Amino acid sequence: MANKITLNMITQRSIEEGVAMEKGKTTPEYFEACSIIELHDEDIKALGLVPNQLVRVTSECGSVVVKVVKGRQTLYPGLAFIPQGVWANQIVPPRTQATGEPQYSGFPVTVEPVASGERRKSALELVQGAVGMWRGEQ
Amino acid sequence: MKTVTLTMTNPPELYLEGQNITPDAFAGKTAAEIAAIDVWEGKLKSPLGKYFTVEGNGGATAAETRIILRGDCSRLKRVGQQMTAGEIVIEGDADMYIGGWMKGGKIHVKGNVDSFCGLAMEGGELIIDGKAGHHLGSSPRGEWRGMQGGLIRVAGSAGNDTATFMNGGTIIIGGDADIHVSTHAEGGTVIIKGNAKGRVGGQMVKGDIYVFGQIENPLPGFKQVGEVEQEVDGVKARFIHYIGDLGERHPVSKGKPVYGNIYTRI
Amino acid sequence: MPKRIENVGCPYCGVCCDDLVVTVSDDGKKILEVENACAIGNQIYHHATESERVRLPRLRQPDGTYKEISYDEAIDYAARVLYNAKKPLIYGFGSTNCEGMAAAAKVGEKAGAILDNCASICHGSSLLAIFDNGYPSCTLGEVKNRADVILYWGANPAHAHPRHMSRYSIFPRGFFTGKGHKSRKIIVIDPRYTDTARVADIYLQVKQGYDYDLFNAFRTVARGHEIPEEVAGIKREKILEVVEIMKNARFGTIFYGMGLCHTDGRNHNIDIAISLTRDLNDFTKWTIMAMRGHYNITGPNQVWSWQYGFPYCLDLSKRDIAHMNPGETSSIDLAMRGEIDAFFNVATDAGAHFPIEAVKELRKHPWITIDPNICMASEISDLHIPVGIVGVEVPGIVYRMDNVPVQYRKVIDPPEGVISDEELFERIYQRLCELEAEDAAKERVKTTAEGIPAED
Amino acid sequence: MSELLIKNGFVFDPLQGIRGDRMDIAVKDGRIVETSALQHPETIDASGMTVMAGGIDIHSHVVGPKVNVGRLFRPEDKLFKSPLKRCNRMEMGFSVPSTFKAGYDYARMGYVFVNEAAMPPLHSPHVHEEIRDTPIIDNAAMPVFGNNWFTLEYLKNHEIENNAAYTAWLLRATRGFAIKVVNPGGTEAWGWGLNCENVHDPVPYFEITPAEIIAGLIETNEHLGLPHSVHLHCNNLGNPGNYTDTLDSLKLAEGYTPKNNFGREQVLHATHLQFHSYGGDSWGNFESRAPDVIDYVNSHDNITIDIGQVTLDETTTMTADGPFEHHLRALNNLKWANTDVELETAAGVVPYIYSPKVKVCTIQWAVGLELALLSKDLMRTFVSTDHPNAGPFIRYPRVITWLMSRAARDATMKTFKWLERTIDATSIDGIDRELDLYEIAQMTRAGPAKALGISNTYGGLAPGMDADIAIYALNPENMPENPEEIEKALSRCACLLKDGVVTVRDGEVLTEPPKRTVWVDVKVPENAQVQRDIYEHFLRYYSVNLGNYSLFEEHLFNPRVIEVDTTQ
Repeated sequence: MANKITLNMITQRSIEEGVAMEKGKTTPEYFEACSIIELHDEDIKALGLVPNQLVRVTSECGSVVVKVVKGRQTLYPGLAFIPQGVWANQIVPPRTQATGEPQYSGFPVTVEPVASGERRKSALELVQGAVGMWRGEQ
Repeated sequence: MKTVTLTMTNPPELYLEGQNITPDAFAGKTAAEIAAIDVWEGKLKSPLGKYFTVEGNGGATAAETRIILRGDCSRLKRVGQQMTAGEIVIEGDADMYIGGWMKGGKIHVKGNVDSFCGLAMEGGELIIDGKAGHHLGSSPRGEWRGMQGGLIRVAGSAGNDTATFMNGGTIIIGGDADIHVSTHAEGGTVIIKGNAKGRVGGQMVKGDIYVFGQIENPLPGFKQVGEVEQEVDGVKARFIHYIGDLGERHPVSKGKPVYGNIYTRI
Repeated sequence: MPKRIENVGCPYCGVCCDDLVVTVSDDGKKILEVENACAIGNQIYHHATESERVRLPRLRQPDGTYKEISYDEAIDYAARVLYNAKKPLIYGFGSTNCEGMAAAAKVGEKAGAILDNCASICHGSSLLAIFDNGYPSCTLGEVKNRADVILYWGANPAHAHPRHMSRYSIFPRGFFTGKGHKSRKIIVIDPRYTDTARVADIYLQVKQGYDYDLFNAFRTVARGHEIPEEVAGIKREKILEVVEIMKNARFGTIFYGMGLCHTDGRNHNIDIAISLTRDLNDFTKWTIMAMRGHYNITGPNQVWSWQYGFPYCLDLSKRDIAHMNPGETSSIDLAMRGEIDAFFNVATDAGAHFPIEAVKELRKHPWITIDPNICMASEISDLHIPVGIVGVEVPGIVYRMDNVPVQYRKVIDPPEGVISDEELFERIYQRLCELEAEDAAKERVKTTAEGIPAED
Repeated sequence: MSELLIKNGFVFDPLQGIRGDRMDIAVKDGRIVETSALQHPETIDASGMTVMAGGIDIHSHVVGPKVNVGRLFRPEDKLFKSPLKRCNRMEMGFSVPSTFKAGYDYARMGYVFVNEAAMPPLHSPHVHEEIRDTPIIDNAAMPVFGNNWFTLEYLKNHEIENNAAYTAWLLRATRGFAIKVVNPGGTEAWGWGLNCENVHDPVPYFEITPAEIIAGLIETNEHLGLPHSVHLHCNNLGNPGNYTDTLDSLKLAEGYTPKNNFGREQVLHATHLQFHSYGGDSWGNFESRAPDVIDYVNSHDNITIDIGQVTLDETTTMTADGPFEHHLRALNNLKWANTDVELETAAGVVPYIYSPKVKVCTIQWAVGLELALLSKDLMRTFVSTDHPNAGPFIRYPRVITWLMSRAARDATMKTFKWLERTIDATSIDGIDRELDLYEIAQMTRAGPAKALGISNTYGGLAPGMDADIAIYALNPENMPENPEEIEKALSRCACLLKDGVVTVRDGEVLTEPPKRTVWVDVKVPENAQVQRDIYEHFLRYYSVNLGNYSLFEEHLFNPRVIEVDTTQ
């Protein structure tokens, strides 16, 4: 059991994200669809986690708290997935390698269980918080 | 040779486009005339003198004109674009397109440069003491006639997409190269003194690549054919010789197919 | 009597289903039922009339709250931001019609702006590859009528394009494919065993980030050369088997997605896929197609290509000549390098879909959002201007993922007073002209750059 | 009430047989009128200048999906090649200009009407969107029929009436102008990566030959009495030895006579004939067979042609001849775009460099000029570059200069690397003919207008016609010694009136009068079978619903309808 592992992260669309996004990015559906990380069983085990626990995922440019779920669309060990959306974009490296496209897929992250008391933040809190506009739940 | 010294005293808020900062544009002009030459910051066109102090007059011709750039030029693009002769020295960092479409003369950057430098170069020399960004000596978007000639020498490392669609000339990278070297190349030589990450010579038709270090992840389309001893950039060494990209078309010359070559140092 | 409207085009994904049937309430104000749409498309229609819509532009106040203002005030504000910026960026357009895009281009040209669309962070890689290597493609009906081998590579239509497989690729019975699914071989290549992979005859689990190497192996094998025992996590025998199937197809199509566009090498993954498609045409018929995301993200690529010759990342700041170079004139690079000083988010949500670092950089400057919905971008803007929803409240032409134009209808009126993207941009354009004239009258005409001379 | 009098110009109007007479042309409210009808006209002094009707381009690829592929995938066609903005909108591109540049450039050359050479029916909304954004010039667009499944099925069974009903339906659905045929059968075969290499090579599955398609469409066209004839791009384009296939195609028109109310006298327009007039059996012994082909045309007056002149530029080839573009890709290894369109057609796009250093290219150059210079009827022989295939349309003034001046031809030939071989493989060096301005007016106005069936409105200067008038700074009594001066004068007209509005002055665009979309609306008897076939095909094979296929009225820009009623 490790308290931190390094994985290769990809972020792509999921249908749950698609449906929820059209409903609205401030809805609970969007929150549940996107604030998750899918991992392979072996990696969940390596971290000593059980599904639905929260983890902190950290990349070269940021960090986010998300909930662990077992890979719905099967991953191989070492590969991790966060659905496209606000949570994924907290850690997507903006480097484009002079193509215009950020590194949405294929970047190293570390995954570790959260410290006690840490929670998943809402989409609005993350985005408004990042630009200094978060005024707390209204 | 006459020297014009530009010192960045009033740096732009955004970025400055200096395609007119060339010996060709400065030749035959006085310092005052040079200060009146156009540069662009976004949609604002201004005289060069708004950002730089200008000392010295241009020579009679481009070949007799040397330009020295001082101050923080890290937000200055397109210096030496399409220059045909003369010399430019940038005493620190510079931004994109340095030496783009260069035909002759010499540019010496004492610091680092960003992407697209030496783009579509036809001749002359581009010397960079620091490191280079992506698309070094590469071709402009959509253009299949990439670098035609000249020499690019970078002391440090280079980003990805070095020498895409290269047709001629030489690029020497003192450090490491990121992925994609000489993609689609149909000629020219790239020498990497450090390591190359991968995708070296992908879709390559013709041309030579020398890697002194390791290719971390070689492509399946290259086949080892033997060992050779060669002198490369003044260094005599033995190399393993690969040909490829075997997945790509290759012209036939005198009844034999011509391949791209990768040499890795033993 | 509720009204049934047929042949309605769906404003969700690049599949552009145009067979929706929408039932609208007697008063034409409420959408009662949507037939034929996928789960996501369904949601769009219901959301339009069920949710609380923004009906007036909202301007950020010093205390951080929004205050409603009139369209005239909002248009003046937007025009002034454009007018005063040295290099404004107008980005988005994934979810609007071509008429709106053409009007926005007029504004961009007048304002000396950068004009970019969502392809910049999506299929921009495809466009770069098309610049370098072309695009041997076809319309989706060709696939339906002829294709006997379908290859999905780095694409997951089961999630991103829910009706793609049933309308065009795997399941439909076409003219020469009367047996539907039975007449086709399905290959899926993806690092994940996706819901799409579950319907495949052959699934190759490529090692993430090694697609280029695998394509290279395919091409090498197709030309009769040896390859190593294993490439990109796939055994040689498997590669040989797939190449054999591809060479023996009557008509094949490679559909590829973000798995190629968003990873290391970006455009080169697609570039080499195009090379493979070229190669295969020496044996039989093969085509390739990008799985474009939004229903009209192909639109701005088309409109701006005929207007300027460039599909995205247009630098119009010289006003008399356009320049394009993704990596420099692309939204994320502009943001991260600090190259722009105003941001317009149009018909998309950069707040949610840009990496947060880019959002932070952009937010240092005025940020205006033009979108029907409350989204992350609207919630961090200085100004949010609501517009009608294209395909629901506003008709117009959209371009499907295969570049086929589809004529969209409106099924209900927009909320009272809410205007279309096209009208909004036309009015911003008019206001820009007025501002220019006012300054000209004061003899303070801004200098226009001379650009780069023509070389005939 | 606007009145204009163009005074003292040398007027050339082949439709009226006016050969450079010094006369005045009167304009009132957008129409040409008798000079006596004017009260207080503004005058334009055209003394010492040439006055012609606005130019008519019978075949040019300027709007639509494949043109836009050409724009999109060639950023290098814009790099350092686009002019600075002079007009209302930016002008971008060289070989494939932006819509704005195309409109302005045609206007600057004194052209007012351009017939888009190929419209894939499924993409007609795209074509019409681009037409909207092409300023000044009037546009028509020809939907392609030669590989359309409906057409193939009807003609296989020789159901001319059904084919006519379908043709009428498709013209209306796409707001199209005429029947275009590109590589009949071959483009359908390309759906399987195959081709039809001659007119007797049957189409896979459909079991109909290109010859049957061509003849059936001619019959259909005359059955309907459309303004224009069948507009044919022959099979086997661009290959050595193809002139026999071309002659086989042209012979299919024998026995057909034109039936229409539009003054059209041909039943077949063979387009870009230069690409179809080659001898030899390899690139090694490639040679001109232009004399054989034009001899045939000269002796058969139910055929018109345009030349498709090679201009020796770097350009972008684009055609619905999908297999040809695939073939070209293998010759030059450049980027290749292909778009097969379900049930209808295909298209390919490949950049190409016509270099004076390449023997094949210089022979091609000669072939086009031979066709024009050996033609005995310039009312049936038209200027084109098959823009942008053989070169961009902005080279028309250069093409005309070559036609008007042996010295200009010689100057160009001096730049050829393989001059001797070019002379050996062609008859160009033996031709001294120099065309005059009347003949040029035939080839660029009167002839194409007549062949398109629009010569009651366009292409002439008779009272009642649209006041589309081009004035060039060329004095026919004192033509410039230096041929480059001719090219200059034709590139930038001294004045263009479009619908009576002074649109261009001294080569500069002053204003953008509203342009039109010209289309042909054919009334045919109800045809239940065709209606049912259309319904079935859409239900089963198309990927777009029938209800969304026909162009919505709101996407048709400023229409001018030509009505044909076959039910009378």
